[in-house]
Amino acid sequence: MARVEERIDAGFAGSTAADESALPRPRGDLARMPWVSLVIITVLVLVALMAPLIAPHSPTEQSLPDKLRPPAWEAGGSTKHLLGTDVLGRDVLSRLIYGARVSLIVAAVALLAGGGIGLMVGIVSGYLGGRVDSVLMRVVDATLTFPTILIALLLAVSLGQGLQTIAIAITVLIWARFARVVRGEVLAVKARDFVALARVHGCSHLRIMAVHIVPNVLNTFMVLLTLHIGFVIIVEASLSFLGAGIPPPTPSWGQMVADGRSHIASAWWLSVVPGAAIMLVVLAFNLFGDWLRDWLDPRLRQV
Amino acid sequence: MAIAAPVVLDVRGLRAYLYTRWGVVRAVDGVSFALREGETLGLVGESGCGKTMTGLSLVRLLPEPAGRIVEGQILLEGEDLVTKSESEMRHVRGRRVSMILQDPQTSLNPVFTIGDQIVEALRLHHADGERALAVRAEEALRRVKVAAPEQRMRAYPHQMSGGMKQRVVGAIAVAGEPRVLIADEPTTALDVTIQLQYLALLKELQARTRLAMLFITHDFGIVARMCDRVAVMYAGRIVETGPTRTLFRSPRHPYTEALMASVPRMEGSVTRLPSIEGQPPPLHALPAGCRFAPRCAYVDDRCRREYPPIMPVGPAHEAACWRVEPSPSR
Amino acid sequence: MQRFILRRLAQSVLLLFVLALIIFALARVSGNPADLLLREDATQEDRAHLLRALGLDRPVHEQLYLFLSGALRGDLGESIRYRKPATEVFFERLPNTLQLLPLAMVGALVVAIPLGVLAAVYRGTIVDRISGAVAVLGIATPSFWLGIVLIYVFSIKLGLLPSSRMGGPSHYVLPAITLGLFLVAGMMRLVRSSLLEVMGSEFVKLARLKGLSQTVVIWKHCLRNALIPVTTLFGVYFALLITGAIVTETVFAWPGVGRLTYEAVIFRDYPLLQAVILLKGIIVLGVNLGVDIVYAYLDPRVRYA
Amino acid sequence: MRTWSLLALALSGLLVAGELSSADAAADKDTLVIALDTLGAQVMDPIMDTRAPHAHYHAPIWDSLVGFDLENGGIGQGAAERWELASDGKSWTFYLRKGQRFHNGDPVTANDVKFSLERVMSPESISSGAAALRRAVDRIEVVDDLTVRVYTKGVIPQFAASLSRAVFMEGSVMPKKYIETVGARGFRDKPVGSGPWKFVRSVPGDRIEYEAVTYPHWRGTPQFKRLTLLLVPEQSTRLAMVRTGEAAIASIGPEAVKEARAGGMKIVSVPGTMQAVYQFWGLYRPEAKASPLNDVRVREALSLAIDRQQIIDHVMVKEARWPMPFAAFKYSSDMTVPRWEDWARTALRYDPARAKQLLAEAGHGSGFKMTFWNTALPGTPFMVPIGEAVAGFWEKIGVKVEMKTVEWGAFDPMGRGEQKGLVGTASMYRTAGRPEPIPRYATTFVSKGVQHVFGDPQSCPALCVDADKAYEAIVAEKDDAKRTAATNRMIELVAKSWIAVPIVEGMGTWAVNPKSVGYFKPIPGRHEFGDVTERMPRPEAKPWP
Repeated sequence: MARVEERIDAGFAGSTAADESALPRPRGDLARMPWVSLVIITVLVLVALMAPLIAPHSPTEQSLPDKLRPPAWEAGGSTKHLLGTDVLGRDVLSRLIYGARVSLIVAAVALLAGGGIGLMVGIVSGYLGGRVDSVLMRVVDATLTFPTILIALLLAVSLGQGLQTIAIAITVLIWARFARVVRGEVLAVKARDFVALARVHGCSHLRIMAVHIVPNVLNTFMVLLTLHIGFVIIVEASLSFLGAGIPPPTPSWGQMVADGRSHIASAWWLSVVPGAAIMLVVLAFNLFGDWLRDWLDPRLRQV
Repeated sequence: MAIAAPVVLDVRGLRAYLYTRWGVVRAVDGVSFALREGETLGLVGESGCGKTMTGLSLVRLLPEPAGRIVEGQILLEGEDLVTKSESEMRHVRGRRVSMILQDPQTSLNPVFTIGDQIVEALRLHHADGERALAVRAEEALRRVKVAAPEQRMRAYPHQMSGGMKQRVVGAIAVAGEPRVLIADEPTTALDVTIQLQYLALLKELQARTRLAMLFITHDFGIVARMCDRVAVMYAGRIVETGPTRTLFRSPRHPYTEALMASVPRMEGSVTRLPSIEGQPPPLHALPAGCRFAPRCAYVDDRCRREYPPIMPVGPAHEAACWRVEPSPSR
Repeated sequence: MQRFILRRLAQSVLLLFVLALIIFALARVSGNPADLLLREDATQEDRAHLLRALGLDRPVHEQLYLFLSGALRGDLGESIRYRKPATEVFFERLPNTLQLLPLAMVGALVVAIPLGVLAAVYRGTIVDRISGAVAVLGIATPSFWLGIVLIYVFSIKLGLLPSSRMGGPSHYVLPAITLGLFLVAGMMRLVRSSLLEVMGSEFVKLARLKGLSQTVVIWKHCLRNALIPVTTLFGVYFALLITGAIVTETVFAWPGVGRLTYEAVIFRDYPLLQAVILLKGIIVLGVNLGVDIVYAYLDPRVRYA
Repeated sequence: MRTWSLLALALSGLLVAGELSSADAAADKDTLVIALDTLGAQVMDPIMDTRAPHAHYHAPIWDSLVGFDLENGGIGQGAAERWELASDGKSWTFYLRKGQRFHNGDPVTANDVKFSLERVMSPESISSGAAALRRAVDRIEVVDDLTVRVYTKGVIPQFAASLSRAVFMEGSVMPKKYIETVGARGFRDKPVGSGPWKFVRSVPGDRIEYEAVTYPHWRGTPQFKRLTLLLVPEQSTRLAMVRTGEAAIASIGPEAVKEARAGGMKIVSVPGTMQAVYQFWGLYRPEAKASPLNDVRVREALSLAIDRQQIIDHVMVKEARWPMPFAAFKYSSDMTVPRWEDWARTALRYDPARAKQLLAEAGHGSGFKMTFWNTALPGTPFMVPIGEAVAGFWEKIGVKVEMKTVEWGAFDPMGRGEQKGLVGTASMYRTAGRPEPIPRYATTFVSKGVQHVFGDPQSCPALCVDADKAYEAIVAEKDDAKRTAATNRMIELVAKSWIAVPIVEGMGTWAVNPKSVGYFKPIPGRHEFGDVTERMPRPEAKPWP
């Protein structure tokens, strides 16, 4: 049954610990980096970092008279607001730029916290095995059965909505996914001889975990990080839809899409612009993650 | 061995390369040999010398999309397999050329019964009904000496021992009465006693169907018992071929010589077995000249510059080495 | 096989007990239902009366004891808002959700498997990249936004499909797509990776050696093996869908348990919230167990393990 | 491939099941379909639902003892034709209409009214007005079949009004004999009332279906054969249903008005359904002593800084009106409406210059920091954008606003007890559209009230004492003229304090498909249409202007 576990986790992370004789890689096409994804990701990070410099207006500056103005290229649009304005006359482009910062912060905090915990639990559980492993894995299963949105909702209503609440909620959910996949990897790495060799040389458990296990598990961890950035942004958007997202006045993509949903016909850009931004970013991170997984896939290292 | 038996498979200047991220792997770099009906040719060499790839090239099953046959001919009873289309090759595989793989554990589909997998092979060659095919399958199992074939038909691969599974694979391989059987180290995964039984079984199958067999192995004991003739491969090329007895007694190529020296002898005292220093060259970065040069005791600068063509050195005995004086070929 | 099922049941009971404690605490932390039921100008005395009527005036540990002892007897208390047994409210709505989930899953499979096979067979080429991108679209679009756009296009603009609510089969199309799409990426990736792994194994070579065509080898021999992990994922996806259903059921006014869970949170309806979480937990664990058994059926190696 | 056949089987089975489940009632012409954002607890029993705005699914089935003034909102004739206050002011006598019948044929008598009022006051009832009724009612006496007298504890001028759905829903008339025979559970499963619509069925979380009565009804004989209330939580979905004709009417917020008009739908706005206000909490407390908000000039400046017309035009898309004083509406009783309309025009004007000047006078010319809790009560989500606009205006005159947007369920408890988190802060709030303002003043300004923003019984500064005295003067006053003067005094007191300030008078907004239902007028102040459905004409009978 364990063998299947690995395959399921592989499904999530996609990194297969297949047997060695699998197909060698054709040269050329896959070696190419996913340039498109990389460009999108770097643009996103730059925009988020330099938000105050490049945003034409402050994200919360209202001017009610020119509310719901369409993007510049449409009739009635003005170059003052390239991507139009929202119900309170705030500049959509500026909110998008500042929203990038919010989304990245939430993703960074949640992934580092959640990922970090997951990594540690995964390594300890995978390496020690035995009762520790089964107890930890039962806790992981319990967390996985807990509904994502519900935990975030409950935390939002009890701790109060905000960046930190969403980050905590996502951390509570993500660590289980990381732990499970990392454990699978650790089991695979532990089976390799060099770990036994290290034990023979009298290395302490801690040293083995740090020196031998972690580097080998790191690439899967990296892949998981990229794949889950999309997950975080989508959870934030769904929470905003349910009214437990990041509260005004902080601009966030999820909230913009949620608020814009009742203007689909009359002011399409309110939800289409942030929606497209979310889609683009999630797509970029996922494709980058997929490429990273194939590139780091152990199978590909030897011919 | 009657020399007059017709050539079933004639491989001429076969080159099969693998295109990978680290450059072109010249797995099979100009291999030529002939295989006669009822004869067993041993293809011998260290692992990584390209012998498995040679076998796979014959049935056009090089790993996609990396592997490609770039040059040479594979004449099966006069027809060149290299130029055949995939659908044409489908009619060749199993009917005229078949193959037994190394690891029985993974050669059978774990989720289908043994019966299903044999019948599937038979259905391609006989237009009988299911009932008749099942009978044929049981007959095939009996022929490879599998006990109680009726129960075995319904069993799953993981319920059978390695030896039994390899017999089933054998049964499948000969189901279509092929003209050529390629056995890629079929017994390496088996323990010794089962090994001998399996080899005897192959011999018996060959005798009954007159099929030509290409036996790929690195085990000289098996070569001595099974093969009529031997071809020694090194770094993607055949360096020496000849009758088994001749090569064992008087190898002419330094590599074959070294290999023969490292085989433990029953008679005489055995001190330290001599081994060959160094490593075979990586197939994607092959040196110019003779590829064994770096490890050859008799190397001179000509060996390093120029690759020696294969030259006759005795009756049906050839070697590719500058040291070899040409002797009257047959 | 029996020992395996018993062990799993024991674990599940322990899991549910932990789940019950967590949700009991988390619900109370989120506030008090009385505050949502009282009018703005209700006095403290009104609040006390309401708390008494709802049985919330008892000390917490007593409430916990009542809840747990009740749960053992299958009585999960009465919903504060609906004023009837929480289990009754849940099972009234459950069929609506269960009618939608299989469609969403089958829909996701129908899209994910071909994409996965294409990506595996033409691995590394443009086809692999494109099918990856198409699959990822499922994750990349927030499901509520997708739902609303689908309604706008298919029912308002084109008038082909009803905009929402339950009804004839045409009512199932849009919700199933919205619910199922975000599964496609995970499924497709799993089909791709497990197919790649299977394609590398020896028996595939043997199948080709028999003279079978590439398609037969892929679709019969490989896919059968590759689908095993996908079925085991049904359990995980079933749990994902039940939570994902909250958003879809809200957009399509689908009176399912997803929507019920959201209401229970917003109205702090403790008994209903506790009942919904526990019953959903039982269903998810049950489905996981069922899937593992189906898995054993699919993979003979496991059946006789 | 066994797995495939299994999956295909499941798929086809479900589709067939789907087909049989429920006929698609939306398309036919004889059914009036209304899409709502909530069906409350969806329990067919007047004593079981607590939020007044959720009464729209009880209203069709049950009549209320006191009814509506259909033209300008407020109270009017109901199941009781008339009622009078005894000379000593301690009892009210209600005279029922003749010939009223319950849906199961039983006649409506005074015994039913006594039974109904007592049932509302029973411990089992959780309807939010029950507590007020328990405090007010001493005993109930059946005089004859059509007359019932209620003795109150002390003089309660608004007692009769509180039995009208214009105020709360505790006046529902329930069938005594029927409930006593089938019991509470039976009553909830097959409810019976005396209203113009009979109960058909209730699908939890989805819909409630009614059928028109076949005899003429004093509230109006329904033009449609069937009425269906649908629960559609997502506003854009409700909008879509009205555009495709699956629903005739859908409740929407102001932000969707532009969208609705773009889709060719008519907009019906119910005037005076609520008032969006902001108020300051616990300024009298020692912790808030140093806060600049303690200076009335600063508070007035904050009101002058808000451009209410822009909020009405842009945030509320013209679906709102200039507000009256706190909790006062055009249909309010016991106050001189014209006087306060003029006051509202001048005092609540937009005058940023004066605002800055007042701030300078108070020594806060360079601005100051304050916390502003932005929240929206159930049913009026547009309070949050209004709060954001108000914060925006305050920022423009130099006030640094730290805005905290909180979900209502988390905010409401903070306003009770010692209000720890709210002292010295401002927050959005709401007053519901009720004919009498005074009970709402009691909640917020009287020291014993729940919010007690002027002061609590332990520390009650001058303003708090004046407010308590003004309130006592109103409550015990039988004479209308004196009570009106006292009410004006109370309103002036609160208005001048600038502690609780109205922003805009909100309206209930509905999108209507002119091809599904004819022109109708809503009842001012009543957001829901529970008491309007019986007067909605067919589209061909009364086309929209």
